[in-house]
Amino acid sequence: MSPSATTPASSAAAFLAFRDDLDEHNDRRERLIKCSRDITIASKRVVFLLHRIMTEAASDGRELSSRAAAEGHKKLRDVQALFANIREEVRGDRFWRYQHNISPGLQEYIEALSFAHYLEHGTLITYDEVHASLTDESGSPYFPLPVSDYLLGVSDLTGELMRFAISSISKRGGRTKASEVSNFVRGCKADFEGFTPHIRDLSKKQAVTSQSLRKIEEAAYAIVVRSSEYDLTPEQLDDIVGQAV
Amino acid sequence: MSPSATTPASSAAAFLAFRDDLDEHNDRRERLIKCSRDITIASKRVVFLLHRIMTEAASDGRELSSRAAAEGHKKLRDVQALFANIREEVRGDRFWRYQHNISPGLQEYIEALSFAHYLEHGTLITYDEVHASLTDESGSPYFPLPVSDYLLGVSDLTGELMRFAISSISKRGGRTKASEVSNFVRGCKADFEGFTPHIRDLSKKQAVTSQSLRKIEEAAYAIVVRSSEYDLTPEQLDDIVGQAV
Amino acid sequence: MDPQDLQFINTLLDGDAELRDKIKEHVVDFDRKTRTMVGTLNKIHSTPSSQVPVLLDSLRPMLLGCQNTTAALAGIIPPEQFWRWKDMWNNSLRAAIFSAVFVEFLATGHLLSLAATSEQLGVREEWKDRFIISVEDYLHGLITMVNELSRLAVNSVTLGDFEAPIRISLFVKELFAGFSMLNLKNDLLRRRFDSLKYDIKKIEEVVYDVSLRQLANPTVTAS
Amino acid sequence: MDPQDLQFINTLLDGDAELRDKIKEHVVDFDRKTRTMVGTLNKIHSTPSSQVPVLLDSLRPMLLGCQNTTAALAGIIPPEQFWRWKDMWNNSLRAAIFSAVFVEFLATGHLLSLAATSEQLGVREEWKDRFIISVEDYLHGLITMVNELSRLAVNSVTLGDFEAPIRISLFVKELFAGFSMLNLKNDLLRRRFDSLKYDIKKIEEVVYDVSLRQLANPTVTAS
Amino acid sequence: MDPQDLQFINTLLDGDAELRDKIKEHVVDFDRKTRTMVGTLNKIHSTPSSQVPVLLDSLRPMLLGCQNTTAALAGIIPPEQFWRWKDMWNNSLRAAIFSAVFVEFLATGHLLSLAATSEQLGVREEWKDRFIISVEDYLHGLITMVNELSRLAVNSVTLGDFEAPIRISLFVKELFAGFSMLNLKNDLLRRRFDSLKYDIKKIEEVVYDVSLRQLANPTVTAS
Amino acid sequence: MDPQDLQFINTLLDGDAELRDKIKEHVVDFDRKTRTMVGTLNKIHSTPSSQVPVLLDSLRPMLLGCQNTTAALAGIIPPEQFWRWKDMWNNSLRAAIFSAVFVEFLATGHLLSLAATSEQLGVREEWKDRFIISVEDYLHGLITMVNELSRLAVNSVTLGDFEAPIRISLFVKELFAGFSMLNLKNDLLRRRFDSLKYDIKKIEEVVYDVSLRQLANPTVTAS
Amino acid sequence: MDPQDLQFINTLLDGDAELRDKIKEHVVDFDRKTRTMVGTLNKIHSTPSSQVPVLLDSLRPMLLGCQNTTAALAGIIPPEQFWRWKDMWNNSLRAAIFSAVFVEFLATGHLLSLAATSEQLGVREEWKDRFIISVEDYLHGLITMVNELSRLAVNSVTLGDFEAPIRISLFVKELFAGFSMLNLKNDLLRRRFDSLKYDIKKIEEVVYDVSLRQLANPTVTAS
Amino acid sequence: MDPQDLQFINTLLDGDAELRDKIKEHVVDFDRKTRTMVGTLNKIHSTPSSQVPVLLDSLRPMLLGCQNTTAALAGIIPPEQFWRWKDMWNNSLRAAIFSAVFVEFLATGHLLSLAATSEQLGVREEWKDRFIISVEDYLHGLITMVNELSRLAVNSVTLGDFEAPIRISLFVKELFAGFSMLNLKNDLLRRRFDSLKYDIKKIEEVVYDVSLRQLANPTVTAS
Ligand SMILES: [Mn+2]
Ligand SMILES: [Mn+2]
Repeated sequence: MSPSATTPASSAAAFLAFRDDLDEHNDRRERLIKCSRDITIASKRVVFLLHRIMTEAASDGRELSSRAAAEGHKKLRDVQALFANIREEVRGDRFWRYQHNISPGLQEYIEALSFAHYLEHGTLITYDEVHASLTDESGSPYFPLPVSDYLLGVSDLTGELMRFAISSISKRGGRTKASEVSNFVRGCKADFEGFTPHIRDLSKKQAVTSQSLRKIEEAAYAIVVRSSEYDLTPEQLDDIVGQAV
Repeated sequence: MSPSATTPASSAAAFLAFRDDLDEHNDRRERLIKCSRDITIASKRVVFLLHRIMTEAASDGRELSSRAAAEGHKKLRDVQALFANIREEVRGDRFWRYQHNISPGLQEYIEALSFAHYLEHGTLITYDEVHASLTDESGSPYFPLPVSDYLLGVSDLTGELMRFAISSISKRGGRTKASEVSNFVRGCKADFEGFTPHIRDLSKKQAVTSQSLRKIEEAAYAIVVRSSEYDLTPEQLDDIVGQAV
Repeated sequence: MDPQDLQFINTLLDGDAELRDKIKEHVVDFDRKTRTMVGTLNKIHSTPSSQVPVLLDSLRPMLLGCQNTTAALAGIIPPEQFWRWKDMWNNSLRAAIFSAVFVEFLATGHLLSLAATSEQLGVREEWKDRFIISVEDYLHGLITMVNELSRLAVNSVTLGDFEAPIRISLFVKELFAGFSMLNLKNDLLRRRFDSLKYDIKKIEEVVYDVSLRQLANPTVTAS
Repeated sequence: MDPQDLQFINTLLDGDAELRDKIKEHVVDFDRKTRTMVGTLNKIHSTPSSQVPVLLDSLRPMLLGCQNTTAALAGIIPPEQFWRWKDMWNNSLRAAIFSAVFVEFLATGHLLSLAATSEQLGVREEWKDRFIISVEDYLHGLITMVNELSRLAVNSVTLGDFEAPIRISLFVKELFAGFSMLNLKNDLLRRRFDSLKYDIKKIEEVVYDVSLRQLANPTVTAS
Repeated sequence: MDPQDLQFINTLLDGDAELRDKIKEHVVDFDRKTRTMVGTLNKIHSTPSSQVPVLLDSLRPMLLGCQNTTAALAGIIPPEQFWRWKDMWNNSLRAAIFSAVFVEFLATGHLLSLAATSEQLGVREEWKDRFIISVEDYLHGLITMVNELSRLAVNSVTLGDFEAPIRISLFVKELFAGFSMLNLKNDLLRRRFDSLKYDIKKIEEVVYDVSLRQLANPTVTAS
Repeated sequence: MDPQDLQFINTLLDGDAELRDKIKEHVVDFDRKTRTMVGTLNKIHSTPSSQVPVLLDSLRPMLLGCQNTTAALAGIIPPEQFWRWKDMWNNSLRAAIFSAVFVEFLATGHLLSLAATSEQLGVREEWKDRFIISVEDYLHGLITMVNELSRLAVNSVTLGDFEAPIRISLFVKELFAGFSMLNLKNDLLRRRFDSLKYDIKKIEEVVYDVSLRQLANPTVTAS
Repeated sequence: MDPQDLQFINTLLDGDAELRDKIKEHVVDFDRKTRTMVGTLNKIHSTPSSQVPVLLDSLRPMLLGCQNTTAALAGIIPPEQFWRWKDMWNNSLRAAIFSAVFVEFLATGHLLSLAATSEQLGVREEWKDRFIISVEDYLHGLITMVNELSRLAVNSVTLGDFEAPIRISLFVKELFAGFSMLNLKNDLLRRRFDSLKYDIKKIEEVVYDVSLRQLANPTVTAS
Repeated sequence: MDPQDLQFINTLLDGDAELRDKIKEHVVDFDRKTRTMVGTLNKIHSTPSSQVPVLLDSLRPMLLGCQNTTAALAGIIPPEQFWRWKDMWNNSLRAAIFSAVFVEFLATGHLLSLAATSEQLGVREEWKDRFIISVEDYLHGLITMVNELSRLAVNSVTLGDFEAPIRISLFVKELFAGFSMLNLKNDLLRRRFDSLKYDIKKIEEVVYDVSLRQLANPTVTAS
């Protein structure tokens, strides 16, 4: 064994290759973090847009929901374009390497998408529907959709639905809406409960969902208590108040 | 007082203006955060570059330091260009509004710059010198330099100097280097102590500096203990070992 | 550390510390002023309509008094350092804004605009690099007003004024529509905006109660 | 939630859970194997030079045995999901890499390259979307080796081998030069790289001591 | 280390590890069972009074199913080691206790005693050195029930049942009075108990709402 | 360490430890007493007006019993060390203060002053260097009373007493106005005081509900 | 709450509280005893070899004194509740175990087995359902001994004993090899065991220093 | 609220606030003084033995300067309120104590007693109800000194003084033995005391290094 046998030249070359590998990895990570932040911001704005449209005065609630969903989906296409942009960056196995850097944006996107979907259909968007929204024209997905991101993203929907229920409860027809949302959120909470042992952080989101549910329930309660004092239907009450104002 | 007197039209217009104001603010904040991250990464790479050059084998320590500083300063010019880019974003009072978004990158830059400066001059870069590095050709600064960022940035220098001292201590002449660094860091610690009541988080950095100082002191101690056993100067010891290997 | 630089930094830090102390003094004073105003405004909840003008008259000089503070602050804040120090007086300023917009609503039923609020608190256009009322502070002031309005809707009924809740309801709904236009981050403003929905709900309930009672007891309104 | 989707997600989660359990089994086994290897390698510190080949011979079948584990893992990891699961075996794999590179150094004085390490652990080129040795894992293995080499420098002198520290010193210095070329984040690898400097310092001290003693007592080396 | 002693120690350690794995299996199963029960009980908040019996009927076999788990655990826990392992199933057991006492209240309006709860969950007198329901666990179950009852008071009104809140109020107040007489040292239990006052306040507000509007008469129902 | 100095230090440390143990004993007892009082006072929420005097009569001997504790503490606290140890009984003392002021309000409708509270709890003027009721503790007691009064406003309506909320409202508003004139620092007390606005809002809503339904006439009662 | 059930629960809670207090008393005493032993053992670091037997003689009665404590604890712990309470004396017991095994090593150079340690501390076979020395506690005691042995290796050289480090090195290496064969799951124990490598490294460096200077001959002493 | 009582309470609160501000001023000044002392003492680590007296001479007037602060504090603290406010100057006082005891050790090699420390800092016997140095503060000061002494042991060798570590070692061991005999209940103090063993270990290693190399003889110096 001689010292020269450690072949210094080749080891220096190896380390240079390692440096390139690590630098490339860090640069890519950084680009994806930035992209995730952009997606987060854009998705949050879609959520605000949906709330905004839903609080507009309108005679027909259904028409409002459809318009909100349509405008929301339109804006979400810009977000989808951001995902299309990183497609190459996360091709193949790289997606899983950078998953936790992309997750925050992906979950915010799913939250916004599921809100628009709920307004349009009154149902929870399915896993496949979310995944389908992140595919190119030929239907091939930009990357795998982690179940955890799907569940954590749609869990956040319950918070937005609480806001939606509280602000629409005193509008005409808002009582029915609140009771629909209440049942929907109660169902989400029950369905997600079984997933909590599998998904890290889902139980924290479930706690938030419980709080939101309680708020919706108490709002619905207030309506019932008030209308029970008189022998009138909610709609009749609405009409009477409409005259007074 | 009539309900119509609340002038709905103008209030809607006002809120639209508020929306633009808030959106513009958030967008700018986001751009600056991204820029700060880029600056952080680039500055950290300069620190690695400086360490890398300083660990090269060389007969003349001074020549090595000069070369490291020169290459460091060259790379730092790219970082300075990033600061020049955000000049308009933080013009006037805006700088202070976004200061805590820019601080992380600014401090990392000051750390790298002060390291290059120390290698070149063996002294602590002054506040004015740091500020001068962030000015255009005509000498007008890109933005005010917060004293806190200056102090927190140069505080981090002690950690890098510890790494530098430990890795150079067993090189020829490294003993002198270690003792210089030890005195320098001891001086920094003493000088900064008076600023701790004024600067948030500086006392945490001082704790790290204390640890670094202790590590340098123990390294210097080990050298002295060993050379004291024989009646030889450090240089003679170096020569003897040089023959053995 | 270069002794001269050490000296220089110490001078900078001492200057900052001195400025902070000066600002603090004004903020303590500002805080005292706004606490008195808010305390006085709190009486609105037990003041019959007829006495409201008197109450408002007592508030106007206090509002005017805030102009001294804003002028004093504008006088000591170095140019272009407004955002550096503003956290120190955030709470007091928001309380002053609340007082101004609340007084205006009580007096005229109108929303005091940001520009008019600035004017009332003596904030001058030419200070814009030293002292402004930011959009965020103004919005906080508005939300505080809505919080109080939901209490006022309840208490005005107790005091026998059955019209007030309806006026309040219309005013607050419009404000809410304005707020809905904003894109908020997950920050304090958004949390307070969420809470605003409960105020609106409460006001609606009062309007409801009153409308139904009037229907049942037409004589109530008359009395 | 749509019952069909509920079912579908449950199937996905059950599949993941099942896979995780399977991987865990292999990891427990991998962990047991690498603990035995590391424990055996630990004997190097009290093994005289003459007995080293015997010790290394006993390690080679163990290294070979790791190929079963890597093959098993590669067999169950779905394509392109390597990075999804790799945290589970990080520690074991790094211990195996350490064992491989340490054995190579002890046997030949050479640095086992990343490619050669992969080969020794049975990691095949064609698995590259299911199982690879990442640069990070390889570097962790190298640092662990340096940690052991500083101990070995000390202990080989105790065992009367005064040449080993010098060989170790040259080898480690070159590795250090390689590491210095990297840009590391403030992560575990950087912290471990910092600690490596102390190992180098210790080795230098031993070289120092030995050189000076040999000068004083030339007969020591001869014995 | 003496080989025999080493052997002895390893046997003990391996035995513990094996037992832990076995317990874990049962706990995972217990957890699944109690999650299903709690999920089903959650439906009470949207179930009209008339449908409650059906809901309770669906829960009884699940409660019965818990007896398998307690029997299994009692079968594998060594007599003197109950307290060593019980943290592993604390959460599941408390959820089961909650389910048992909640079902009883919903069915009969009465409080299921500790002894009766043990019996329902199949915990036998003769296991008292291997598996018991501790007082702490029972009290945790009761507190969870009170948390749910405050929600139920609200939701039963929404479902049109104005008498339920009054029954709930009386039951909870009696329970709370009982609790107040206990010497709770356990920190977590004491904190959860202290938080019950918010639930009681909520229930009182519901009773207030229905009695104010003469939707139900608390004094009549109470008698 | 000089043996004599060591001895001296140990004597001091042992003295402190002994004193702490003695105080702890009294605090455990004080805690038991105040828990019973607070528990008994809790019955007020379901006690019809006619039975209140009986309830209050049962509380007076308990309040008197606290005098033993304050005397015992005053007897063992070294003159200059009151503030050193007072954190140990803060909670119990505040509960006792709350009980005293609440009983007074229920009996007479008046606010028990700080001096009168001290007297009721047996705190003597001549102990002022060893045991006092600090302003902070008194104010904490008052705030707790307001918390309870908002609950009582709700529950008295349930019990059919429609006048009580109006009395409570007037009392609390006067108290709140007094509080508003104090210079509270930004500490726990300030935060608890700020939270009082929720209690006031709740009481106002009860008064609103009652007066809307003309179950009582606020203006009449007020006079 | 049923009064009988309440009574029953309170009896259980009070019984637990009483037992906890009793155990605490013994633990305070145990703690005092073990602190004295550990303090006395600390003198070993400045005791010349010749005085070690005297030091050990002074420790034996203290070790014997621990038997009172273990007997007292065994006397009050209910048979099936050993694991419920054992955390209360963990630290003291581990300090006692450390003292016993360290004394044995200093006196004979041998490792005291778990059974012999139990015997020395008066733990009787027939208590096995009430009071045992668990494997974990024994291993913690051994690890603490190794921590002290690395200090002793250093200090014995200072005291002029150049053979001791070599004896210590051999003893510790054998112990470490034994430990390596255990399946440690316990996190804290595993972490403390992993940290032993620093102690071993330190001891190796002392042996290196001594043998480099030929102050002792490791190979000769080993035989 | 009774206006007189309100007035009384406000006077108390304002008095406290004023006192707090006054104390704060003195504490800021005390802090500045002790920071300078500690900073100056820090130079000991690079001061050759011959220059130590000069360094100590520069410290004595600073220590004397602390007497102004203690006198000022004693002058404004009301007799019975020492313990109420002392947390405000804890850190500065402990730094002053550390400085006093460290200077004494450096000058004479002896431990400054608690009484002597009080005297040096100008704390007078007759203030004992207004301002004392508590045992805890004194012990904190001593622990800080030991922390510095372990650094000094290292740095004095670097400066070529091989005897200093031995003196330090003897001093610290005696101090540690004294500490071990105290009944420390205070958690922070106990934790800091426990951490001293790392300082002692470090000092022992320095003594080992110099005695192994026969640079100094511990046994000779010790006598
Ligand atoms: Mn959201
Ligand atoms: Mn750094």
